[in-house]
Amino acid sequence: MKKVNNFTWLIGGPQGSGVDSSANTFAKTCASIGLYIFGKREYHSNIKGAHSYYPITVSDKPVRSHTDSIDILATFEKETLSLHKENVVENGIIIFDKDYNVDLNPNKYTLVPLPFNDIIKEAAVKFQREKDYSKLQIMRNVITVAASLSILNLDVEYLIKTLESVFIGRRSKLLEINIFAANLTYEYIKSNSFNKKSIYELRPTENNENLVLTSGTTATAIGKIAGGCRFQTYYPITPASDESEYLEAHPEYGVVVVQTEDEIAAICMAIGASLAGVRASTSTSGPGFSLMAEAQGWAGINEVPVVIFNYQRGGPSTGLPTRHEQGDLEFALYAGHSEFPRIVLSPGDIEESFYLAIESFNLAEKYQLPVIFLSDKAIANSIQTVKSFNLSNVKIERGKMLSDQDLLTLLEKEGRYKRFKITEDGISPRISLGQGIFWNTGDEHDEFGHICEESNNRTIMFDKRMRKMNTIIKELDVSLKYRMYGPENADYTLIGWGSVKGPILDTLEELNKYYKVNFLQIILLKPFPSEEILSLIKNSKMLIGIEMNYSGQLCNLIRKETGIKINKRILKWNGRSFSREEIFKGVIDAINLDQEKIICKSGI
Amino acid sequence: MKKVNNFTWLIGGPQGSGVDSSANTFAKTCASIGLYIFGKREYHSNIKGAHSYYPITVSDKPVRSHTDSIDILATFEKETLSLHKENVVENGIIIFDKDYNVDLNPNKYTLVPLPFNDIIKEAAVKFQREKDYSKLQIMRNVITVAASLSILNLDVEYLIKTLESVFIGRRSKLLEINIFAANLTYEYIKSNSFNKKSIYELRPTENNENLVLTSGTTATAIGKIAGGCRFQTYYPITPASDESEYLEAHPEYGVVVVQTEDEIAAICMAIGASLAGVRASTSTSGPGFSLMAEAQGWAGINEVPVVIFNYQRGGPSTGLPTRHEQGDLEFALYAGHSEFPRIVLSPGDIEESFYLAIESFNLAEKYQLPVIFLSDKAIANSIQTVKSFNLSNVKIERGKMLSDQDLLTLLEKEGRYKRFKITEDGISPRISLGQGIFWNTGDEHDEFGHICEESNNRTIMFDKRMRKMNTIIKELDVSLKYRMYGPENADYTLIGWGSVKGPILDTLEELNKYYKVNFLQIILLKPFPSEEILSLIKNSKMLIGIEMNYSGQLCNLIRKETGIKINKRILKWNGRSFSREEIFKGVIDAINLDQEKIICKSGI
Amino acid sequence: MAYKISDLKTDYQSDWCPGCGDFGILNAIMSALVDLQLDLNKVVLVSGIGCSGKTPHYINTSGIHTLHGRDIPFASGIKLANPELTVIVTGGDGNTYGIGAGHFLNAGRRNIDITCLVFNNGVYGLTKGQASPTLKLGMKTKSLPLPNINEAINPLVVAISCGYTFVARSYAYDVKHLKEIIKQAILHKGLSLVDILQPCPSYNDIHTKEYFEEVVNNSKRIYKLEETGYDGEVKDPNNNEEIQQKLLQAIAKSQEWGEKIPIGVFYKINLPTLTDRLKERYKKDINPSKDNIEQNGKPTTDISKLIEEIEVKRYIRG
Amino acid sequence: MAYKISDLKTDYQSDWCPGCGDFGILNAIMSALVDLQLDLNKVVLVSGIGCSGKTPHYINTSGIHTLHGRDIPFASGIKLANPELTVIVTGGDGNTYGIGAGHFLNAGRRNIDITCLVFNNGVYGLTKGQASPTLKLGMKTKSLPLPNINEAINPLVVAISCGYTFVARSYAYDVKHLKEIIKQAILHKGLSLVDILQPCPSYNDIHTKEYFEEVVNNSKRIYKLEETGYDGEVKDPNNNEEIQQKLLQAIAKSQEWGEKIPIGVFYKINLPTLTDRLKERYKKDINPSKDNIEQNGKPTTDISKLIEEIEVKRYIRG
Ligand SMILES: Cc1ncc(C[n+]2csc(CCOP(=O)(O)OP(=O)(O)O)c2C)c(N)n1
Ligand SMILES: Cc1ncc(C[n+]2csc(CCOP(=O)(O)OP(=O)(O)O)c2C)c(N)n1
Ligand code: SF4
Ligand code: SF4
Ligand SMILES: [Mg+2]
Ligand SMILES: [Mg+2]
Repeated sequence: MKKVNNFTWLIGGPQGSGVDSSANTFAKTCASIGLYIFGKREYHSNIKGAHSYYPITVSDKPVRSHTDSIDILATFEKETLSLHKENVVENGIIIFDKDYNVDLNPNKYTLVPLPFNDIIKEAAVKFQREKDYSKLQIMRNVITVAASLSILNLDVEYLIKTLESVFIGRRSKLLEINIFAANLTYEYIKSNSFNKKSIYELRPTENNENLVLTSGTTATAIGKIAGGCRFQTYYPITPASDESEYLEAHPEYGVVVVQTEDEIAAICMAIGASLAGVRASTSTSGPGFSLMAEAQGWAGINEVPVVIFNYQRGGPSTGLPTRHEQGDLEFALYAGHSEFPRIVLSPGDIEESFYLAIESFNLAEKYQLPVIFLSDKAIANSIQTVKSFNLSNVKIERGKMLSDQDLLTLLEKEGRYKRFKITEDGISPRISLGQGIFWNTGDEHDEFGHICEESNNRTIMFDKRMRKMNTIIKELDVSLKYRMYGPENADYTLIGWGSVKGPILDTLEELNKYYKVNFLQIILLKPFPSEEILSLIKNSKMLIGIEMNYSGQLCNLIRKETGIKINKRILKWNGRSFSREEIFKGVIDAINLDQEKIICKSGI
Repeated sequence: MKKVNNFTWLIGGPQGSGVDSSANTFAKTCASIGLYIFGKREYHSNIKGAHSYYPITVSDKPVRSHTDSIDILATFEKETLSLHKENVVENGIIIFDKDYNVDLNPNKYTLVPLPFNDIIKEAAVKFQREKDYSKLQIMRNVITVAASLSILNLDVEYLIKTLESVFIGRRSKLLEINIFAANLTYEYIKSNSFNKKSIYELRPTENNENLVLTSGTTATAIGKIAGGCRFQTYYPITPASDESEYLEAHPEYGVVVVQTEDEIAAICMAIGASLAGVRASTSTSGPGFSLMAEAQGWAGINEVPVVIFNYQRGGPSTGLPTRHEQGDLEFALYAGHSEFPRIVLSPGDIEESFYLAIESFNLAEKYQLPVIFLSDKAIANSIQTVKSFNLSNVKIERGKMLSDQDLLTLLEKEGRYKRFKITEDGISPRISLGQGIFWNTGDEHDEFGHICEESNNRTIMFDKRMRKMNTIIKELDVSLKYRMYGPENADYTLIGWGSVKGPILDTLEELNKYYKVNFLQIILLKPFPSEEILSLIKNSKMLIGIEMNYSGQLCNLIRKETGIKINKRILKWNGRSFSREEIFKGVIDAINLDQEKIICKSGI
Repeated sequence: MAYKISDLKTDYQSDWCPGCGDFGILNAIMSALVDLQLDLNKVVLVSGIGCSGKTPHYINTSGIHTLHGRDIPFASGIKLANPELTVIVTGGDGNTYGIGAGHFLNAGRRNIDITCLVFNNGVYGLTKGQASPTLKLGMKTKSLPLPNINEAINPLVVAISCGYTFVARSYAYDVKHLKEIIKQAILHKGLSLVDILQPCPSYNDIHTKEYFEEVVNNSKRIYKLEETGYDGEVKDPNNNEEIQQKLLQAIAKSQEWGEKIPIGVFYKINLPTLTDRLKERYKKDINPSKDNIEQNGKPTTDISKLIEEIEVKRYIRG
Repeated sequence: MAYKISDLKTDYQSDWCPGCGDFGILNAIMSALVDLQLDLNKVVLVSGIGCSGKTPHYINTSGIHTLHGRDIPFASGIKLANPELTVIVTGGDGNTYGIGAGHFLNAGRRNIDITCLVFNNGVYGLTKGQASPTLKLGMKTKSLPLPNINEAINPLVVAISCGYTFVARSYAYDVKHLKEIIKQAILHKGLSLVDILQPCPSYNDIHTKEYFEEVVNNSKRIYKLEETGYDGEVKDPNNNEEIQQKLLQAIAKSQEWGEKIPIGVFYKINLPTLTDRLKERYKKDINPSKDNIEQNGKPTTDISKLIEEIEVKRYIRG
């Protein structure tokens, strides 16, 4: 019996050789027949030559994570073959260059040697581009994809449709030759009956759900545009800059994007723009975020709404610039000397990135403070089919921002405008530069915003600011604090944040065949919803923290906030996100082994 | 009956008018008769004109803190009088300018109106400096001090000795006229019998303990010199720069002091110097420390010994630049993205600053990591009589630093030098630039220090580094972790860190008249000695956290590390350090009131 | 009704030292505003940290007292977000040429229409007189324990070579001259630097009023470029030869320091500002602060085109 | 025995793109070292972050690959701590003139004896080709979605005006010229800048090998100053007039960019380094790394004089 519409396909190759676009082509084609996709980009901090790879998991049900095991390994060069073949399942398919002398067990795998050079040559001749032969080697990509789809028995028309949507603009002149090569490949596969040998198959479905196929940075960028962000600063850094470049490439939405000289300028400019009444943000990763510590304090003491998007990557320092980690939580909670109000929140996946991006600006403006949006590389660089974004339930809330009319009324009543008026909820009416006169200073200040060192003012003004943290906990909707998945009264509760959500959700059903397990995803990390979390976890038989960092930072935070020690931790810090298998085995081990830490290590 | 040798004297005046030197003169004179001194400098972020004041507490027993109540208020201008008179005790002495029209109750206070102008005029005439009359107004200081000492019945010779030690160098030409003014003042006081009315008196004692009278920045600077620090960088900032300027002014010790263009350069240069084998440090306060977050991670991943002295002051942002706070603890624990090994420790007073400064370099080199020395404004700017510094028990330990001979032996044995050799304790043999060849990189690296993205290397190398944290907890002497004062099995345990030590110790005896109270001072804040602290506090009837910050950061840390929630907190964040009275009342209230937070607010 | 200097004063008490040059600068700024009669709601003073950084608190327009060295980035964000505002930066020499040097230099590349006034007193005033980047090697002010061990930089040359389109120097105690220069700088469309020689009587006993105003060879040490026929303005910004000539002339002139010290406009050129360039890129006027992003709490931005780009399209087998 | 280029290669695999100008620079550095035969234990390469930042890993001397933009401060600390070391910095143009601009500028004030090689490719290479501070306004490299919206800065002028005592430009593919310039820069006692025109075939399709080597008006666009009789060296560092003349000449020359692009030494002067100045201040040679701070674990520094200064003296009533 064939396995239909459920498998993991992986392509690899040197950076810059077209691996990403192959993966996208494959993913798009599978999506176009109604399937769900999750793809994970894995690459070096290098421009050309180092090994990169891209597994695409395909399913007829929603899918949110990658698998370690590979059903179809599609390679066109040796390194990928040698690095990844160990992960191919029994009876899995391996596509490789027939000119390579490989030592693969034909009883274990379905081997598909491909005549890459012949196909490219034939295409070159046909299109009279023999002299471009070495340039045309890039077609190894399309050939690999075509071979895969052909083996999977999907009609070539689907691939051609995708190619038509991909080879546009200045690349459109390459469409014909690619289609030609794809057809040749299809013929080769069919004529050698490789499709018959395959235990996997793709079959168009009836599924007509309204989906988008996108990455975390793109989803976040679109969320920003929808949410009214009109000023974005950045300094180039992986993996954050993709988001800014997306905004830059869409000037028609009027977002002013400034590439600054460093991240300090980036956050300071964004704060400046916010003072002028504009929703403003900056996007960065660890090293840049570290440079923003001082200015966060300034925004805090001056109660300026600004959203900082930190796409976590492997640290510390330059670390693993293109790899994944959730290592910045503790730092984000306390970045900058002394104390000031701020919000730290984290989306669990690409879809949440869109909505939480919008919500972040609402929170920043309502509570007049910096909001730190902690995304990560696994969200940023993965692609996924998610429900199309829908604004019908989205609100834009600007909080106590005064209109010119409001300001007039206030001035009539109170005489002078006080930017830092002491209020019960800690939030003062806010105006923008250009509307009226006010002062800001990084020094402690009086209600007008003038420097004030007087000791009582200090006690009161500090408390006024910090009071906002209680207001937030009181007012915020629970859906912005945490989400619970799985059975309500489970024996085992998994706890995580950020991108661990995907592999956990993809394992939960299977786990529940053995144990009663649910999953608590924390979204709001500061102010921490301590009481709510405490009441959710205090009766659990076992709590299992799952985090992509060395020490289990969320677990530590939970202990600080609730007193509860999470004694089981599934941790990973090798730069590669959790696979579904790791979560499954990790949870089973956590439940059964007398071991505090389960350390996961999969990934190349 | 006279109160002998125990009182608080306070002088105040506009910044730049000589308040600090008056206070020093008074303190030095009292110390010279065998008494103990604690003086607290309180001033605005301003160069000239704003109100500053300086209480000196004098005692025949060691004294480590200031009092809110003032026994002798010595003023020469109106602002000080009006601001501070409320704090003068009954029967206290108030010295003021007789030309001011003041409304003071002569039944409550001993009033001493002084003819400042007459005395200055007489001196001007005598020294033929009538034209300098306005310049000579600076002598109001010496007159105030002289009046105070005279009222206290101390022979003028002691004052003259002090003046002789103070008016040296380019100021020596002012000695004569100051002595003259002092004598005139003495005569005036005696002839009006003010000394008879005073209930306070100074009497020379037999005490001959070997003491120094010094400030926190000076003690730290001398510690650095003794500890072998030979490279110091800084960017001007209050209150840290005093320490660097002390080093700069003593070139004979060969410490290269570099004033950099910013704090980022400061820490990077210090790290560079350390790589060349030199004990190196940088000193700063909150805003500068915030800018150092990124480079701390670099030092962490490259295992470079470097000591960062952070003199905490009022934050966030520019905050209260010249005022006190212990607000940077949580930030210091996690500064910089992701995780890396580091030590955070905090001295409790001026004396500990000296010894811990030395020890910090030992720890940095033994464990090859950044050490954060968290001092604060109250330590930096206070003066105190402390036991003279003694190096007989001081060791210099450079850890696994290889001599040229060691290196040769190693190379013979192992072929190549591996800077990041994997070892059991996490610490690798270390050489300096110039000794042999090695590499460093902020990227994850292999044992040689070359960039390495390989996933297993990552798991192992990260763990190797972090392992040092366990090694530290295992190896460190308990005296570097915490200190316990007071009865062993107390019902009530006060917990604090940094400069709260002084006022707590000064109150402990009195408190123990009512309750069985002891005090746990935490010195090592990271890695946290969790088990030891847990066993010390778990049986206490009540734990009372005392901190100079808004939320009780150490209390939160203790909960994170031990699970124990400290339900009583005495907190203060108005920029002025705890007084002895506040601690006393705070503890009594904490014990008796049903109130989680006791918020203190004293100080002008 | 026109406003007067007295209308511009706040009730926040000044705490500069007696005799500080900052008072002259404060006066000149207020006088310039009075002359220009700009809408005070639309004027923003942005400062760094230092004695100089306190300036905005003394003037009755909005004042953003930022971080040490970061005033220019804050100001840039403000101006880009609302180009209708007049944005004036008041920074110290340590602030702008020391810790802020990276921003100072790179701001030139953008030519945003803001005016940077740098209070150049040769010292870090508010931290008690350490040497600033404009104090020359070997100088020992009264605040230094030993002579300055670092060379000075020349901020005018840096500004000219990094794209500032208006580069001038003035002097704190010549309020009239300074006022006129500030007015020109504000009216100039583009990034202006006015380096202001500012005596700090508390710490710098070298660059004093007496020093700057000393008569050397029959005339004051400080002299005005405009009185010597010097013309720093590029008349035709498309004429590369003229640009080169004026640029080199300005650099040569700004090397002059010693017996004579020139003040005035060293260099001026009209070039598109970043806002102009954005307008070209976006094909419309750009004022983000005027964008209506919501109506009755609903987002007004139509993102359907963006969604379409990533939408999964289904193909029926044909 | 003399070492050869092959001895200088590490087994760390290079991962620059094929045809990258960085290979030429790497060769030139190694050739310069071979020519100079410096003790390899005493040579330290310090780099920032970027493609350029990887250089030290390929050379068999100590290599400190630091943070983005911070290579100059690290290098300064190393050299001050041990003046016997030869310290060479390899930074990118984004690294040094962008995020590192504040250090780049202020380093001039110290004139520490280090050599800064800047790999100037007009782009942020390792982050995929965004415009760097040396890319001119309106240029659209293949990596940019829209033309560059910022002006470029001129790093040579900045260096000259901020105190660099050796300022040169060279070209990555002219390994021989570059090697000679690097040798001169290393041998120069003081702070040197060598701005290296470095084609980045992956992202910058404007400043290519073809562009730089194109024949314009019968000769290559790139030409050598030394072949035109240009002499940038100040012969008498006490002659202020000569300094001014050479300085302005250098600035004028460094403005030349377009049909012709000069390479070579623009400016050179011998002035005391910071280590020299420290020697004067401390009245002895300063090499902190040679200080013996302990003997058998006991501190060797005698602090009794410092303690005496703060000691409480008791006076017996006389
Ligand atoms: C990041 C940071 N570092 C240091 C300081 C301390 N600081 C306050 S004012 C000042 C110097 C100001 O000098 P300058 O910019 O020349 O201004 P001036 O006081 O001379 O007007 C410094 C270094 C700070 N506020 N922030
Ligand atoms: C603080 C910080 N911000 C951003 C980055 C990301 N980053 C890595 S390389 C690079 C650009 C390098 O450009 P350049 O200095 O010109 O060197 P090149 O790659 O062109 O040689 C950037 C911005 C970083 N590592 N650190
Ligand atoms: S320290 Fe100098 S600059 Fe600051 S206020 Fe006083 S005189 Fe002015
Ligand atoms: S991106 Fe450019 S600079 Fe970087 S290695 Fe490739 S060609 Fe060289
Ligand atoms: Mg200054
Ligand atoms: Mg570059």
